Amino acid sequence: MTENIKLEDIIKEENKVFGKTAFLTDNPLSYCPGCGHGTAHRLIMEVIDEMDIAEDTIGFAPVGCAVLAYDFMNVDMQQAAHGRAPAVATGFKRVYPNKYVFTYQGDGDLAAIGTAETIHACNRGENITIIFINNGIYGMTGGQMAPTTLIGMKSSTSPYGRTQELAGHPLKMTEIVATLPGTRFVARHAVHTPSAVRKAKKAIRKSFENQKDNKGVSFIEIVANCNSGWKMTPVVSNEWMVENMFPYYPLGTLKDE
Amino acid sequence: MTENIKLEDIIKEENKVFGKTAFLTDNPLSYCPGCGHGTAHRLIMEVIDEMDIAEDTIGFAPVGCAVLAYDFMNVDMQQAAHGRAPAVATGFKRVYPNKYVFTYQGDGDLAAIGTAETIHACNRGENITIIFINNGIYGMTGGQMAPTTLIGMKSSTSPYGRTQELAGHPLKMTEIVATLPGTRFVARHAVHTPSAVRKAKKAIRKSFENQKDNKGVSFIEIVANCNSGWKMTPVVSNEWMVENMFPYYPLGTLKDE
Amino acid sequence: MTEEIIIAGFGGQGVLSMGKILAYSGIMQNQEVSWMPAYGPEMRGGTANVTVIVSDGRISSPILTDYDTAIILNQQSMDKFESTVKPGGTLLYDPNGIIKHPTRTDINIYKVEAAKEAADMGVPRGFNMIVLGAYLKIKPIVEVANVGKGLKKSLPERHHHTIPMNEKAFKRGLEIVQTVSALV
Amino acid sequence: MTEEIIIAGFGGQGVLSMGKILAYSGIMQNQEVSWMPAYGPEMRGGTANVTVIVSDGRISSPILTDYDTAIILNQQSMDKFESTVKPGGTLLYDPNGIIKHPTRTDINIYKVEAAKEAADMGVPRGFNMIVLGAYLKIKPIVEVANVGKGLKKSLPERHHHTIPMNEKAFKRGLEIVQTVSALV
Amino acid sequence: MAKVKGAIVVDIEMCKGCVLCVGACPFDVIGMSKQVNGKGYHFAEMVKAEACTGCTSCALVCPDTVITVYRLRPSKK
Amino acid sequence: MAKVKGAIVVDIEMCKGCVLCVGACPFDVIGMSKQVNGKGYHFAEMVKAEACTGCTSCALVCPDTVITVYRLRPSKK
Amino acid sequence: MSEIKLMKGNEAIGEASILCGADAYYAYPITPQSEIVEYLTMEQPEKRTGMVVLQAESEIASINMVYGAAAGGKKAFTTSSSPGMSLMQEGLSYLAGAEIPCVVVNVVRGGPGLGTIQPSQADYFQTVKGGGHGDYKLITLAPASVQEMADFVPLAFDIAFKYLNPVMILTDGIIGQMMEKVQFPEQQPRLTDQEIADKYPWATVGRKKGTERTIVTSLRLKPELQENFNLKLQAKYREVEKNEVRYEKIQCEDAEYLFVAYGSSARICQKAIELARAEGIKVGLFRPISLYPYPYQAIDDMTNQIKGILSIEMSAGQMIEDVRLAVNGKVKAVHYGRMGGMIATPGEIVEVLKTKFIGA
Amino acid sequence: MSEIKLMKGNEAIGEASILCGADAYYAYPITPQSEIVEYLTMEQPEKRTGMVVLQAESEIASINMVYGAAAGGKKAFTTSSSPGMSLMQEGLSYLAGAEIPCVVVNVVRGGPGLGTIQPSQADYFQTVKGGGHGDYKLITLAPASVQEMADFVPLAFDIAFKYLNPVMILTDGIIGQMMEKVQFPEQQPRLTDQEIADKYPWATVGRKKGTERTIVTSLRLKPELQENFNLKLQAKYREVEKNEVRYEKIQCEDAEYLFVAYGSSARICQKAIELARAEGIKVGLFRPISLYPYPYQAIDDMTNQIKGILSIEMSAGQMIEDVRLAVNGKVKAVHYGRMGGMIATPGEIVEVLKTKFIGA
Ligand SMILES: Cc1ncc(C[n+]2csc(CCOP(=O)(O)OP(=O)(O)O)c2C)c(N)n1
Ligand SMILES: Cc1ncc(C[n+]2csc(CCOP(=O)(O)OP(=O)(O)O)c2C)c(N)n1
Ligand code: SF4
Ligand code: SF4
Ligand code: SF4
Ligand code: SF4
Ligand code: SF4
Ligand code: SF4
Ligand SMILES: [Mg+2]
Ligand SMILES: [Mg+2]
Repeated sequence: MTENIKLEDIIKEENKVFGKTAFLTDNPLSYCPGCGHGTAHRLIMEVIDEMDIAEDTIGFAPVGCAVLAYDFMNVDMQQAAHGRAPAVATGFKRVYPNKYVFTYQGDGDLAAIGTAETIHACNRGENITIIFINNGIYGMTGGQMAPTTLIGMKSSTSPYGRTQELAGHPLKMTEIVATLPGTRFVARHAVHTPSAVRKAKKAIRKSFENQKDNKGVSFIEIVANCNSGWKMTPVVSNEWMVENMFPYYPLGTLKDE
Repeated sequence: MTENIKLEDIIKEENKVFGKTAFLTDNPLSYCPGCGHGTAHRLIMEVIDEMDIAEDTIGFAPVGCAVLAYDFMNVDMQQAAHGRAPAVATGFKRVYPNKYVFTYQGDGDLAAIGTAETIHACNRGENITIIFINNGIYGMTGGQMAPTTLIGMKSSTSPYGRTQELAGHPLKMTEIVATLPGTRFVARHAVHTPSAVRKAKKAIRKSFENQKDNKGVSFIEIVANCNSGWKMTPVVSNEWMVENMFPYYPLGTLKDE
Repeated sequence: MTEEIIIAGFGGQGVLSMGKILAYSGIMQNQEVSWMPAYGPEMRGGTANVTVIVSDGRISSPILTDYDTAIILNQQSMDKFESTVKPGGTLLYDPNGIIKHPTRTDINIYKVEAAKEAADMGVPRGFNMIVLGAYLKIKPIVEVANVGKGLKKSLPERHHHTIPMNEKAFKRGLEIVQTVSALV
Repeated sequence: MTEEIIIAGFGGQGVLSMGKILAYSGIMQNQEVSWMPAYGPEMRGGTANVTVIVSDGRISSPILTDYDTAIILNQQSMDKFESTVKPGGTLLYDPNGIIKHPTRTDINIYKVEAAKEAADMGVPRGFNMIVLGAYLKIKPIVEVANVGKGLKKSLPERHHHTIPMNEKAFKRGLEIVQTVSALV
Repeated sequence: MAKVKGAIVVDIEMCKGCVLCVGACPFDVIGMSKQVNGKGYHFAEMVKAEACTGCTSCALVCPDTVITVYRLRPSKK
Repeated sequence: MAKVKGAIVVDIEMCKGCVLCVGACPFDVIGMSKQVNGKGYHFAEMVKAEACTGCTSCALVCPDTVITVYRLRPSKK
Repeated sequence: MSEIKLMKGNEAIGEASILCGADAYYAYPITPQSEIVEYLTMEQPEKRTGMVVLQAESEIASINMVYGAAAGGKKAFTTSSSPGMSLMQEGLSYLAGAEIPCVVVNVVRGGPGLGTIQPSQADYFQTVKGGGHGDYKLITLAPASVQEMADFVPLAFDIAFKYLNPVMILTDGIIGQMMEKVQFPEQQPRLTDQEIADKYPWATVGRKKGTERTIVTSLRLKPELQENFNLKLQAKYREVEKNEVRYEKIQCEDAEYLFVAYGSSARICQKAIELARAEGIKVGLFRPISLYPYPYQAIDDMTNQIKGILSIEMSAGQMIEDVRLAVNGKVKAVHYGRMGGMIATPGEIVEVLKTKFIGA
Repeated sequence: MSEIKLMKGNEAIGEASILCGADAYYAYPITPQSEIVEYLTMEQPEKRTGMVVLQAESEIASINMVYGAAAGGKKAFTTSSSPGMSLMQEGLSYLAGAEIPCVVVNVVRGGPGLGTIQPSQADYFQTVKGGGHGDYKLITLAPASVQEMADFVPLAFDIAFKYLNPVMILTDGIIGQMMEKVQFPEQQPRLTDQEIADKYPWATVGRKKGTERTIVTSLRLKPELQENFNLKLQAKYREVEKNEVRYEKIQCEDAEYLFVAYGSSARICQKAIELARAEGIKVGLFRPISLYPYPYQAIDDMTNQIKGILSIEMSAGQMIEDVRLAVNGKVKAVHYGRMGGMIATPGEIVEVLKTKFIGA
């Protein structure tokens, strides 16, 4: 049955079923090999592309490994102070209610220093999308413990493993914001398998659709590996993530109103 | 049946069934007539008195009408920056694990600027008592809207009533911290009636007992009037509180582990 | 002409708004004015005072340590401000609640039973206008007509219905002020 | 004696720890030392370099713009640092991955096939010790015995089992360094 | 058993006249004085002293802790 | 219906050799090259090109978006 | 010009912001500036001009909300008082580092720490030297009357947008709480989104097809880039120093002595001049209006004429350093100040002048 | 003294803190100071001495945790880098206002804003003039070697407890990241709770029966009280200025020109002196070690001897103002600096010296 089709016959523009969206720039991503940030970036940009809203979309990325997101996302962007993206985005969205606004925040950023700004933006019901990349660690600064670091997990500031006695339990910001009336769509996803990627993208799409409908905060956590911080290969880190992160941070939709 | 007992016969030291605890100083309270802060102060001091732990108790009060708590509470106290009492108390308790520590915070303090410090102290499970006086307003600064101000409620910065569109729904910090594993006892009380006062006191007592047992955070919200800020008489303000605050902030124990 | 006045009493007596009406009245006749309250958390239920300056020229400091006139509405304020009246200056007070009456002999002293009068007239909120009337009787630094205009300006629209009451009280003040001891 | 050295290569080649061992070796013979890395987020997987100074006297600036010796371990570093060797100074490099070989004629140039040798010896982690051996062969600024001591000091206890391997690699470096072009 | 008799003493100068004790008393013992104290507040006073049981309800709600409560449990006759 | 045929093109210089695509491919099409690119990474390449269905799984998980996928649905014969 | 109003300085700031077409105000309550938030919620500017007023959850949120709106080209501002201003220092450094124009008002109270709510001028150093980290400057205006409180709001926005830098209005509880006559200009329209997009290429308003995206950032990881940026910033500050020096001289023509004072202290000094001149002492007032850029040259220019300078501040002596830098040893410059909410009286000031310069 | 170690400056701070008997360290990660947190978690000081190490949720939490522990009489400290330090300004003002002794380390990076992680000295103004609000001072030490990083930790604690004031160690990424030889003193025991209670009456350790309660506060609502407190603070600062001035003079005996530089810039200047003297230029180095109190007098004392001062900083020119205030016009004082993580080379510095003073 095997037909002898040559590669050249397949690799033709008209046969292209997947290529890079024009809303990712040509700059090579600054992330470590296998880091989840890259895929998360792509999904947001694909959604913006597909919804054709790039002209009206502004992104807000605070510090963290994704501080240079503006080098890769081909839309207008503001770099925000550590933890303050929800406030910065609020300030913007209130004067530009018809623009699409998303923040892109790490767990150190959103769940530590930015706790107040996150909760209050969610509580006010700002009509924005919050993308929350939870890799359980401070990636950019060299793998320090984050509020999200799992019990027993080693990091450069919990070299013998996080203990509940010293640092408490890992904080589930997503569960918290889901309790607030200001959030309308709250979900936790991952980007480690093709099907996870598809689901994550759907959620991101929904979050932008929600903005159109003035629905308040859409909050999407993406559990991702920080293989450098975890000191594992990308493949192993994803396995570790499935085994250890997902039980504590279960994937799924927490709220959809 | 009425015996002719003279007042002088009754008013004797040996017949005293209620008097001011020695752990309230003689300074007249700086609060407005009828303000809930006074009763809350007393209950804490009575518990400390009854448990005989004054020598080992340190209080932490940030700004708010109770910024002068140290003028009234006859124990060692630290005045903390706005919103930061949970961090200040953490810093202290970690180096004095055997002392009793309580913070005394208003809703503007705990639920606005201090959101991050509150959530993280609760999440780490600091072995402390947090007393949270929720009067739905910034009392000290002249009655501005707080995150806890009810929808429709007027304040000096919501002169036409708080709207959900502008400011979101009132934030229930107590419900949030109850979801964190670091809190062991979370309750909401009031001090407007004798029976409410008794219950509130029991909860406060329990919170200090918990510290003895190294049980993590005990968090007690006390819904109170700010009659000045609400622009009502004390009596009316308590009625208004029962009718309007309690339905949204229901009294009771949220968590006791 | 420059008149430097301190008005001092309890919070709730209308001290601040009396100062404001006076200042607005000055504006109505093209004078320079300043109004500087003491502020603080003690304001609530505590004391209140305001420094008002009305002048034909540019006003320098809005804060003063001595005054042409002190209008004193409770004992605490008497204790604090009697001594701050410039020699030859004026002290006007409401004797209600005053235990230690002023004793200075180098100033002009007047009194106005404003609290009592306000109660008698059944307009407790007219208290401060009675005092203002008394003051302007002694020191007509602004014309009566301009007080009416000033009053209207200083009140928000929704309170304009109180104007007649206030004007009545003001007129009463003009009438009932009494000299306690005037220099020459 | 003052020797100012830059060691430059990829992150992961052991550039920083090589500098540390060298500095510790200096300490073992009572010299002053400084070790100053270039730091930054690009460190991760990117380039790494460290300035090491070993001196008999007080060390002034730990940061330099030209060096007595440059030890160069990849092309990027060659591009950046060849020109920074002082005239009469020394450049030591591993030719592995080098496309543009050094061309200066006013300096002494040596090479050491450390990457290849480490692979051949089956001790990829011994790479940097081979380079260090090569360097100290050319410039014996610290005694071999002190390198052993320095190595031990610079390694945390739990890595002491690697000392024999490292010493073997170091000795190999002493042997295999080659002169490319030496002045006089 | 004889009826329990009580009495309260209000620290008049410290009372702020908030009236909360009045509502808290189950036996309408307390009223506000016509007079004012040094701070200008109408203070609380017993207006039906004979009804006081010394139950402490008033004292429990007094924000300024200015009420002291006494209770006499007459010995059984 | 004829089998769907696919192919991928890896932007070799941009590939970081993370190996995630290898595991994502349901048909074991991808392997890592012995060679390294300019950045020193072993890059991904098709090692069983004939098995590729153009399902895009590999591209979906590639964090650097360096895989382009093509699919040919041969016309029914 | 509108009719004459009697208003508090704080209220005048609120009204002036609406009238000058400000787009957004984000702030957090603190005494003695809360009247600004209160005025702006009471006035419902959202109905008058569409201006947004939002009470933030903290001062940190306020300043970062300002960042977001202002980086979108909108006229945004915030206000606070000393402790709140300390919390904004990171945000201010970011605003300067990202070259975002905005206005910030500090109604100073006595410090350090929680201190007192009474007026003070002890945040001078924080404002004009370094509050936040790094080499940046806040262009700083110090109003001395309610009218200037009103006037400096549009002025501050103009300067901010001209130089793409945050502008501070540094005032205190006296000017904030006092009422004086004030007149406002006509209502200025707010810019439309389209006007902003056309006028401000640096603003993030959405990337139009076929154009480059706009990035607002203060990050320059490579030191070469960071230094280039710093040099650009410094060049801008030299421009500011050339163009934006503002001051007022009062009774300086014949002055043999000089008070240097800004804001409310300058008002008190005017009274002190009255007293001193009544005694025959020829003293004038030099009032810096812009605190950064500081009028160094203008003060230096007076050194020939005068015998001494008395710098009056409600602080332990902060601006005096700039006065000394201005005169560079040419005349004696002495500080006199009260602290913690206490205010020097005019008489007291004259006494000090006499002891320090004349009596001795 | 222990054996000689080779350590990073950041690590030396960590080790020194354990050895000097510090009780608590609260901090938040930021480059280029994260090694301190990392060293202290790796070293498990809780096992060595019982010292507490806790990573806080933010810099604001860190400094306030320090407040809590230090107000209990414990030796507490925190560390950060520029943006984090800006966030601590309110806390620092509170600490000074409540007279709480503690140590704070700023490993400065390039700003403003997020800037760069490369070394800088552009937080000088923030540190020694006013970062936070109100009239207060941070006693500031500027180490120029890893040994000084180690030595200044116990010194800073001693000074802090002597004056009941926060003490800042102002350093930068160069000193923080470099390794040098360092020797540590013997382990000092931590004070027991009882010793603290006996030694520090101001500490909140629980009110003993029959004694007055202890209150730690920076609030003084009444302006009279606040001013009295301010006067007391200022008197304390005059004491500090008398006792705690520290500096080093290098090759100054015959110097005709003077470099003034602190910290890592002073190291680079030493190299520049080597170069300059090789060319016959007699230049020396004046290195302020205490930045507050600044060695004004010691610099002034040199004005007879020298022809000019070149102040070298990794900034746009901040310390130069203090140099000018010191010399008060007596000699020309010129700033030269690089910014944003760029570092002046010794050769470059000599060139500037020649152009500004000798060539011309
Ligand atoms: C005020 C402030 N504090 C600290 C830092 C240092 N810092 C930069 S990124 C970061 C956290 C990064 O962690 P996360 O948000 O989880 O992002 P990730 O790198 O893991 O994606 C920190 C602490 C900073 N830039 N600013
Ligand atoms: C950093 C800072 N911001 C603002 C303030 C002003 N302030 C003092 S108390 C307070 C809030 C008081 O409200 P709450 O905490 O609810 O206490 P309450 O007075 O209602 O009991 C505010 C905003 C301050 N002191 N510090
Ligand atoms: S450090 Fe972690 S989060 Fe950052 S790029 Fe690398 S893998 Fe990703
Ligand atoms: S303002 Fe409100 S909270 Fe404050 S004392 Fe008065 S009633 Fe109590
Ligand atoms: S003790 Fe009980 S009965 Fe007596 S006055 Fe108080 S509330 Fe009433
Ligand atoms: S409750 Fe207390 S303060 Fe209030 S009226 Fe009664 S006695 Fe007075
Ligand atoms: S497109 Fe599908 S079949 Fe082809 S290589 Fe990728 S994952 Fe494998
Ligand atoms: S997933 Fe992408 S980057 Fe990773 S190996 Fe495959 S092609 Fe290369
Ligand atoms: Mg992370
Ligand atoms: Mg409140």
